[in-house]
Amino acid sequence: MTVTICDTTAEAVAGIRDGSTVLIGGFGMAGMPVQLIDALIDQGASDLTVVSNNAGNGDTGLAALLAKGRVRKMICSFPRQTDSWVFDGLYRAGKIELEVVPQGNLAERMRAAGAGIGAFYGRTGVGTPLAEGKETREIDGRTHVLEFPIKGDVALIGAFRADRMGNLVYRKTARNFGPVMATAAAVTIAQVSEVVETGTLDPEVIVTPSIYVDRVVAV
Amino acid sequence: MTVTICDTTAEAVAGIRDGSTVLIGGFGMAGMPVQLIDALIDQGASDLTVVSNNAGNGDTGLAALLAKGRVRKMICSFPRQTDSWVFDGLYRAGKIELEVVPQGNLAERMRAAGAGIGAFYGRTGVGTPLAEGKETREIDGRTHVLEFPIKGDVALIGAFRADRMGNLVYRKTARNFGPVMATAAAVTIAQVSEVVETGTLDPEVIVTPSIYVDRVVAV
Amino acid sequence: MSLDKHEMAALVARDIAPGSYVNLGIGQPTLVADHLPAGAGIVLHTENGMLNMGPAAVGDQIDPDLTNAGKIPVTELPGSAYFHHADSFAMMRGGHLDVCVMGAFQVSANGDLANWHTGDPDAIPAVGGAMDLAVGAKSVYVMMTLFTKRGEPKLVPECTYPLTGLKCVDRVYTDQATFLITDAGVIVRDTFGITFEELSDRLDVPLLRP
Amino acid sequence: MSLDKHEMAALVARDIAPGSYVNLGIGQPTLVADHLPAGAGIVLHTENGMLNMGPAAVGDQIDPDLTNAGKIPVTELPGSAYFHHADSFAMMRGGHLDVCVMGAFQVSANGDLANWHTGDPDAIPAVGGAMDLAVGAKSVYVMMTLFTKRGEPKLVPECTYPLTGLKCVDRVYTDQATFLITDAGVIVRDTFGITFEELSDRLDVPLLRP
Repeated sequence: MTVTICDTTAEAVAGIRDGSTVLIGGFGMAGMPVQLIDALIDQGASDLTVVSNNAGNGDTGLAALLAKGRVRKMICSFPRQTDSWVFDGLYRAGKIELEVVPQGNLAERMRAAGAGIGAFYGRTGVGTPLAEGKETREIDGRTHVLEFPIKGDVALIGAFRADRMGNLVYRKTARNFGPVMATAAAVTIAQVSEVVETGTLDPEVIVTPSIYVDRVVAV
Repeated sequence: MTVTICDTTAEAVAGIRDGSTVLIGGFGMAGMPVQLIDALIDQGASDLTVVSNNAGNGDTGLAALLAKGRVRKMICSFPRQTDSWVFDGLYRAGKIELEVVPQGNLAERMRAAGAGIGAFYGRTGVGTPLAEGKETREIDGRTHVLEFPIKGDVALIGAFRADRMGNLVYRKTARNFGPVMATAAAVTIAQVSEVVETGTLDPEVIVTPSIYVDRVVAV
Repeated sequence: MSLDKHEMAALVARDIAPGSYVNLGIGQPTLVADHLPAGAGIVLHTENGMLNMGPAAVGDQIDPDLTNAGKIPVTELPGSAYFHHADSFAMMRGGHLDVCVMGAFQVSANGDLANWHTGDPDAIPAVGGAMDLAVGAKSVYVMMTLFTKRGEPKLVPECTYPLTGLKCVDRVYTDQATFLITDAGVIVRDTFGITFEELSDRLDVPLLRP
Repeated sequence: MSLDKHEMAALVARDIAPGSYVNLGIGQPTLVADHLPAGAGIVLHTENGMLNMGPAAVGDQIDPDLTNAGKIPVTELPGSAYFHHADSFAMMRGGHLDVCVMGAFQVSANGDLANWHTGDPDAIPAVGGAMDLAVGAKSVYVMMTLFTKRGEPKLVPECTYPLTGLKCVDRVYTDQATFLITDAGVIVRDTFGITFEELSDRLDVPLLRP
């Protein structure tokens, strides 16, 4: 359905419910939708499951959301960083659940959610604690682990430019998880540096087509 | 490994062995690597399994390869077309095997081959003759079919421009199967309209990164 | 009066909500594009890798690198986007298209679709993207004549032709009537030059009034 | 004399064939980049979505949108390409990278790798892309000191730390020796300031001469 170009980040995050699974883009701070997360903090949704590569950096963005106690569970590949003190504190205090997922499984499981794949067999994590209890299967003589999709109720992503239809382009390695998360969530909300007129982005270079984008806000 | 920029299509297709599985790009004639197929005909490899969306149009390209009797088996989604008389004749004469695969499974099974996915569950074809004999599984109350990767020994694809490293960009809907096949074959050979200096293609718009490309020839 | 194919196409077009993302199958469903209201922001998808496809190309617009799923040269509209086949089918299979419109040989009372193979042992099977659309689109609309040239109904208790998808069809637009396939049964929404009783008489499928 | 980390990095770099596509892990493996021969066409991959990554950015080159897997600002080289995370990991998991170089806590005699978790119950687990690289890269090279600060060997009969991958390591570059993990056993390729006999004595792993 047609994208909504929002005037404010508050409008962009309106209606996110308590208990939602929220996919949050970014790899470290690159591509992190900080203004949308700030708006989500103001909006007030709590008891969230957040899926993001990291578990917050410093005191802003995802770290600020965590600090407010709004997140029940983090699903990520790499929570522990030099500046992940907010998450570290919550985790050590037993105030947050953590599911560590290998980074490639995190990406591929979200792709599966977006692509209508019910489950897939991959080799990542075979024989490691992160595959414990998961179903396995021998394919071509190699052990594979069965992985299921990760779907989001909402995705918050950062992109570079949107056109007024909602087509998105990204910038350098800030692209990272944004395009995958956009496909995997029921509602995808993008913050961008600029909204341009429809027809000014080259159709050959669109990374996220408008079909995946529900709301856009320039920040 | 480093791409080889070939001077001739003969050089580009050298070494393709009898019995190979050859992925051939194109949707109808858009993106069809006609000159590479002509070179493959001259090169002489036979007993081929060809994976392509269609089974040849008119008398050129894939149709010409079929007419020479070099193809033992076609794996495709849509062999029957108004101008597929070459294939139609071979098929009715019992001179070629046919495996019809739904178009989305064809694309996704090649993606799986390129992405290290051992197998995946999808919903396409459930309850139809094309899923007969395949393993099924209920996931979230819906029946899914287990699908396995389609790998190529060689991919022949058509792209628009290459740089001297082998990065590729495509043009409009001629992109179609090229980028997926490039990931799914042991050796990927691309014909392009133009080879440009490395550094002249915008890194944001590369569709097939050089890692997937082994040989390039301008035609 | 029964509808001709253009009237059927217009009827389908009228039921597509503004802002929908839509895939139109090869053949008659393509005609729906001519009847979509301008300015409604309806975006056409073609499975060979494009969103916001424009009308058929004419004259100098014809570009062999820009075709639709039927290999007909088409045009692009402002805001279109190109993507490769795996991405295109991920879009279809992942449930992102609002509507697809396909032709059919048969549709069953519970929404099974048969539109890829007549079952004739001499026919060369060819499925294309039909099975992916059948399972992937949020709403599957079928557009067909209600009876074959020999007068056999195409809305049937159970399909006798090989299936494309199970319980996937939501609506059937025909020259004689429009049917809604629901959990409660087949509802006749509109009739064209035929009465509900005549329809009930000619079809072996139990019909419900709207 | 045992090697310092720069000498180890140079040794690894010398073994990377011209034209290879290579992923260098966070930490010491990053140093390998400084020793890759110019003009050999070796292309660096970073899992956050880039091929042909250049050296660390300095001064005005620093761009928060262009970082490596360690979140360090980097640069692009001519011929680089950006892609999203699923595409980046498809590249890794699909067997397209020629070499990855990672650090390790432990490597076992049959090539098991442990490099993501000490097993300390107080430690916060964090795996990143290590498990994907372990199963995906054509060759997995480990670069580590041979002994812990407390003198315990890190090349071991069986890993006691939680595993990253099974039978995935091909070579182990250490300050004391270079080891090839083969089906026949662990071959000592080079030694640095230590004899084969001393190595055999200090490690619980059966060693083979080159």
